[in-house]
Amino acid sequence: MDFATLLQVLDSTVRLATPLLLACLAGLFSERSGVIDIGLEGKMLIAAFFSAAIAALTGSVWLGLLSGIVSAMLLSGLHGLASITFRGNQLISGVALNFLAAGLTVLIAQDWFSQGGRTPSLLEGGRWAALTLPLAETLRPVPILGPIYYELISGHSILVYVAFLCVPATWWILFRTRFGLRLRAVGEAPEAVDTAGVSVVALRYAAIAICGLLCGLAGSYLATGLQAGFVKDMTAGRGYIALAALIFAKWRPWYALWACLLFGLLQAVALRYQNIDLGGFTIPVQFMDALPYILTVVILAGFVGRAIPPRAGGQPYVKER
Amino acid sequence: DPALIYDLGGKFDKSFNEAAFNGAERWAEETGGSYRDIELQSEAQREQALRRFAENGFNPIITTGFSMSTPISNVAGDYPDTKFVTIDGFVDPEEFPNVKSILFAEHQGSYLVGMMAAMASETGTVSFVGGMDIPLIRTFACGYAQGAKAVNSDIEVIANMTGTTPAAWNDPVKGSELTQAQISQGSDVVFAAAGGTGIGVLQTAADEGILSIGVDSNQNYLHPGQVLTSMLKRVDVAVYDAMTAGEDLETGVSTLTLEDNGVGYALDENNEELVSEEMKTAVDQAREEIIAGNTEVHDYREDDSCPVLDF
Amino acid sequence: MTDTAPAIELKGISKAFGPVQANKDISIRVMPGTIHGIIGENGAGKSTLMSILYGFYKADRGEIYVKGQRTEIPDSQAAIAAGIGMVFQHFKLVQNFTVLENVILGAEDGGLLKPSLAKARGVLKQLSEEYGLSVDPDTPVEALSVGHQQRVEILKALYRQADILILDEPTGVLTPAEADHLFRILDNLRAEGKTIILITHKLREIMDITDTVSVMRRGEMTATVKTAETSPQELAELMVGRKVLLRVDKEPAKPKDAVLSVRNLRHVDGDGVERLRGISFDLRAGEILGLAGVAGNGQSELLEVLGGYRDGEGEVLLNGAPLPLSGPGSDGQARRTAGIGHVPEDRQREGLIMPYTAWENTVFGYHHDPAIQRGAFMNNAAIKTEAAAKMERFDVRPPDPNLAAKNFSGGNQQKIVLAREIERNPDVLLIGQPTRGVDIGAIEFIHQEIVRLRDLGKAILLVSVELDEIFALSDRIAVMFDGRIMGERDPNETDQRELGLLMAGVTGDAGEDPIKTVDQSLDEKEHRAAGR
Amino acid sequence: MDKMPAWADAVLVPLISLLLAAILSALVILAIGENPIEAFNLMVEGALMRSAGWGYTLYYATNFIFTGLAVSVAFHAKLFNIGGEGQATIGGLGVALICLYIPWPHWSLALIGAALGAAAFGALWALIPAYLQAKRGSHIVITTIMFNFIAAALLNYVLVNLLKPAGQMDPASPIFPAATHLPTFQDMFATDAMPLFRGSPGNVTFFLAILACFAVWLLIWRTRLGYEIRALGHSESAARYAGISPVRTIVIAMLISGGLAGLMATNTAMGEAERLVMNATEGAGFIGIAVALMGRNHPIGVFLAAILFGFLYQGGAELALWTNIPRELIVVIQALVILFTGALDNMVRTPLERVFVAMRKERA
Ligand SMILES: Nc1ncnc2c1ncn2[C@@H]1O[C@H](COP(=O)(O)OP(=O)(O)OP(=O)(O)O)[C@@H](O)[C@H]1O
Ligand SMILES: Nc1ncnc2c1ncn2[C@@H]1O[C@H](COP(=O)(O)OP(=O)(O)OP(=O)(O)O)[C@@H](O)[C@H]1O
Ligand SMILES: [Mg+2]
Ligand SMILES: [Mg+2]
Repeated sequence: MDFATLLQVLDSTVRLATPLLLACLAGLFSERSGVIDIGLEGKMLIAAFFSAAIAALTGSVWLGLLSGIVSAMLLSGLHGLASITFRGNQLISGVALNFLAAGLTVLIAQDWFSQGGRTPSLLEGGRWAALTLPLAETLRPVPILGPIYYELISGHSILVYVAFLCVPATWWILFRTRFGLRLRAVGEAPEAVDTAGVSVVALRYAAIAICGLLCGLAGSYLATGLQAGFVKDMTAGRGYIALAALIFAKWRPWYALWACLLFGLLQAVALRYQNIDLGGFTIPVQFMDALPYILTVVILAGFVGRAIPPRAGGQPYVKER
Repeated sequence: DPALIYDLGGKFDKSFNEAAFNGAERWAEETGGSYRDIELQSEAQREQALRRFAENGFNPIITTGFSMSTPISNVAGDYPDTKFVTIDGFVDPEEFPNVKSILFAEHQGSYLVGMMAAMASETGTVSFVGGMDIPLIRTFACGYAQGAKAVNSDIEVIANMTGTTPAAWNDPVKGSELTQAQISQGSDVVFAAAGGTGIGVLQTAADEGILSIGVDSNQNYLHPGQVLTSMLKRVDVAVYDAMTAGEDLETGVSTLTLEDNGVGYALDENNEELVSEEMKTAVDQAREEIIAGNTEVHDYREDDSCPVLDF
Repeated sequence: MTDTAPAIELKGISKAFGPVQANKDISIRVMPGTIHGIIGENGAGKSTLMSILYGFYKADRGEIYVKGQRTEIPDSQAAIAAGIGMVFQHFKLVQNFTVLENVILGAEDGGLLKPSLAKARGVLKQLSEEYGLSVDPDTPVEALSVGHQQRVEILKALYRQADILILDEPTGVLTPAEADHLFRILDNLRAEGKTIILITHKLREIMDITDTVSVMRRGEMTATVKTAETSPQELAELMVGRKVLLRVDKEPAKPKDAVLSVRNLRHVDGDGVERLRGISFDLRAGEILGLAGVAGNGQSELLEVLGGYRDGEGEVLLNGAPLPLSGPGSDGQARRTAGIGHVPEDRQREGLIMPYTAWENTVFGYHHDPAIQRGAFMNNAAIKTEAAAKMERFDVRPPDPNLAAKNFSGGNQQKIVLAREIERNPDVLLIGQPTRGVDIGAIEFIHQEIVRLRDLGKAILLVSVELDEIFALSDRIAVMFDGRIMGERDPNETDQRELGLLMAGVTGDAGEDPIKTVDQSLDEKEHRAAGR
Repeated sequence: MDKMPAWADAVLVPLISLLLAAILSALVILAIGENPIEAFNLMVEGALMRSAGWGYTLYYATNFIFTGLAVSVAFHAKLFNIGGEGQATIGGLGVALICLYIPWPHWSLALIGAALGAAAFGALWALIPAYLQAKRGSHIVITTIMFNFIAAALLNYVLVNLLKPAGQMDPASPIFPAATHLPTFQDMFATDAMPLFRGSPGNVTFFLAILACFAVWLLIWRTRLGYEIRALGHSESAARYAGISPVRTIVIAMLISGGLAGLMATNTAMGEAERLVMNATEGAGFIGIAVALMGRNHPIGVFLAAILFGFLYQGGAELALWTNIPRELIVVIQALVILFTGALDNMVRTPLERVFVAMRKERA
């Protein structure tokens, strides 16, 4: 593989890792607070739809983003209602929300646009434009570093940079602020938080709201950054891969970055090469497709370092039986 | 009344199914007739839709996509008075006399756009993004490569397929990534024969400033001035003709070729700047040659191989 | 001083959990600068009442006055603001947080952690000097011993400047020496003018340290008296509602050969901590061997290894034949087949399947018995008939085999477990906490059944946190500390004091200061725990 | 005392939840500008008023019975198996191999063979998640989700590279030999005078599903294994105390669960398509969750809930055929049913419990 190709693959890794990263951090906030979220997929999907739909109707990608975020946060709220307020099963709620998003997006898309469950293709203004970072052109001729800066680092849409900035931000919030301390505590021992005079419910709703926000960004990036419009089921399992990355990352922000980049790379490679020939032995593309899932199972099995989830994860906080 | 069943890609795929829809609309407009249509969403629905339409007296029942041929052969015997049409599919006419199979000479049309691609290319590399990896799509790719090589025997033709399952018809993200990869390999004209996936291909080509070639429908309007042309597959004509013939539709197998304008390339105000006189002359001449039988375009399906391209 | 307002006054507090009335119209006053004791049987509603005061639960009815002011306490925040701190029976700590993080949680000053942590570090240092509450602020809580975890809880309350401190059964998990240390701290706090409410089951503690004491029974407050004006006997009577006689009539044991021989038994738990460190003893037919010890020193694990609940290493012979201690044939069913019955310590978590009916529970663990099968299926009709008979004999009320186990009261649940295990006539019966949370009447019955089984020539190994019970039933007493048997005593030739020292890991060498030794051995224990 | 009588728990709560889901669905239909009552009539008309409609309804129901039972058997052991989808996918592979490579003399024998193959393959696919859960505590929800994706990739590979006949376009196995084709309801019940179930895919596996219901009932409430599975589900600590090996029981329960999910493939691959196609499961594994939740994990409940969902599916297909309501409406309804009967259960239950406690207090 020559340098240019390598750059191309890495470039596409960055693009493909971005929605994963946003969703993964979304899951991180939620699960760190003790609310398991297998509904990342659904939230991304609904955000993708609304950001594309509103962007198509108004021509403004920013309005699209806003409505994507709002819609994802609404789904988050529903998840909160089920799993925090009514102390239902968080897994079941997540499954239900994924279906809800899968159905509603097509239903509404069909009702609004009659294009078989997709939105019209977005034009300029309805999509995130690529940003050219300062000096990109100037530095381009510099050997090695120039192309890296020009091809790999510059030239993405703003959400990509936002996503990557979210990593240190998440770390800082989690480990350097009061909110972070409480958030981590509520996912480990909600009764300790409660008896310390802090509302478990409010904390968890806050976490879930952040989760919705980040899923909104992820969805918006999918439909209006990576693509130019919404198509049915366009998240295509990314929510689950994000979940897998979260486990891979042991619920930590920096690890999440590496996990998402790894899974992004796997996707980039699988996209680019149908079957990979390793001299006499061919890796079928289906194997590459399945690799993130296989890796997750291996991690879960504890063969590569054990992932210990937040202790109170998945359990509703019940004081009175 | 006639009925129309779209394949999983959906009515508005801007390509194959949409061409069928356009044909039906034209028929409805011109004759004032009405028809019923449905977009399939699941495998089990295929037979069900055929049966329900047949039971309710719709005739003929027109279907798009090769996946419908198996269900049609399951159903056709039960409704001998109903005529079924499978576009892109093949059902044995001996066994089921009430079925019409419509096929296209995709290799011929692809040959023409391949020539145009080679003439438009400045880098000497052109590329192809296919949908699902099936012989039909390989036929497109092979025709395209033959056309390109006919213009410039040194030209590099890159061909990639999106996937091996029907999901490959609807994966614009992957289409876009494949296009990026091809651009990095030097391609400056990309031909997408990939259904909904092609939207992503054309989009990326436009974003990255290279030329693209649409498929099935006229897709020139999607990115005016950036789509070199579209390889037309006149599904709309097939549907229009079938609807017009109505219950008297002649069954059997027919293949639509360059000769009967079943395939071709699109020229309109959106790409007139891009298609030079010289290009047009060359392509039209090649068309005549093919029709006349002087130029032989190899059909991949004949022997599952392509003389100028490895898959 | 009589005109000062009470630090705490509760008026007419009621609280129901679904159908269970945990508190009924309770009123209580606690004067500032005093230690007020609350006693009552299990389930009497003590914890519930205090949790209401701390805003953890919301009362259905009733009013709370703090320092004379009517105060609404809808949540713990309000309680903290009113100067109330609480150390719960089950600690409320974040296990993987450091001591410091646990202390500031909820009491941070401002959005960023750094200043809070720095400030807390200083305050903790000062508090530990003032009250002798030393803990390393940077150790994760999960690496601390129970005693030290409790200190963290107290520090949490003091850090929030609580002047009213509630402690719910603080000594249940402590050795006598640790308890003494705690009481010295409480004394100090009282001297500072703080008000303390102390929940305990131990009459001795009440008599030793409190100024006033309230007694609860079945959700009601039955009396509040000055400690100086009452006696343990009177309190016990108030607690259970009738005269108490904790004496079991039994013949001296006539032990025969050893049925169960345990040699050098070891057990390492899931966290890698060695819970049993070489246990050896013989259990003879026709005797009751009582195992005393502070909770957490390996008694439970010993029962569970013998009962097949956990794996172990070492040698165990049943009637001369070795028992597998891990791998196939070492589970609870194999033990039962071999003739070892097991009444677990926690009937609700282990002994019973709560949603199962009583009849289903009467074969639990014996459900592979060929006698209750009909072909490939279980012979439910036969099991039901049999269950009804067992329930009759053990006076389970109501005697309805179709009722789910969760719908029986604690005492009756225990009878179902005992009926199941005793009626099988095992050679060896392992019994953990036979009367925990069981009323006096049932206790007598259960004790008689245990003795009757002994007199039938069965071997019985008894674990109980109630020293009184150990004394009343055992023919021999072994004391466990930190996974070892510290010594064995004849109940007629020892007393609670001596056992208490053994339980603290002190073998009784005259020269040593018992308390220091305890602290040392605890530190050692902690280091091991922290090192894993 | 229980807070609520058993009948209320088993019937009243799911019924109210269902009602809420129905009301919300009606609102959704209104919102997209269609008439919910007409839509409902159309669904009933298409799914229940014609024998062919029933043929479809029962065909779908057969799938859902299998997956519903699969989910509920796992639920009894407190395992949340959302891998029904993958297990059914791999079950299909079992069916295909057995039908294609063994020369069966008669469909009945083929059905037995294929059912065994489907169950074995499905069980095998559940084995790894089960083992990892039991031995290493890997969360079974996550592992089964992952295995759904892995199954899809595996089937994709097998169909495209190994099973697909040369020259065939769609990724599907060859048609199974005629001797393995199962009798449909039409074959069984239609006469010349009464052409019942014409063309509908309902087939003899429906009776296999009923048999499975009965077998699961026997298993759960009449056998030692069922006793142990339920005990483990209620309390792992108690189960271990009683010498019930959690590892063994988890693995067996999941094997049974996976086997039941796998059995679904006899219906789709053998009964309907008569070949193995990609994505034949079409989400039935997930619908099993809704079915099990609604059916309160009891085979009778599962059976009834499966029929309900079969009706929804067939009715939804009819809607898509004759109106502009996309079939995704069914996905929305399904989501609402899962949401209300599963996640928002307490929203319905808690007020009801209060009513019952209050009523009891009054009587006392
Ligand atoms: N969270 C809860 N939900 C339902 N019932 C509860 C809850 N907490 C306590 N109860 C019930 O309320 C009653 C009183 O319990 P409480 O814990 O107050 O007793 P206690 O006096 O502290 O007992 P112990 O000495 O065992 O600690 C018991 O019957 C108990 O089962
Ligand atoms: N968690 C619970 N769930 C449902 N019902 C309960 C629960 N706890 C207690 N009950 C009901 O409350 C009644 C009283 O229970 P409790 O355990 O307080 O009895 P008790 O009076 O202490 O009797 P005992 O002395 O036998 O323990 C029981 O009959 C039981 O039906
Ligand atoms: Mg208590
Ligand atoms: Mg009790």
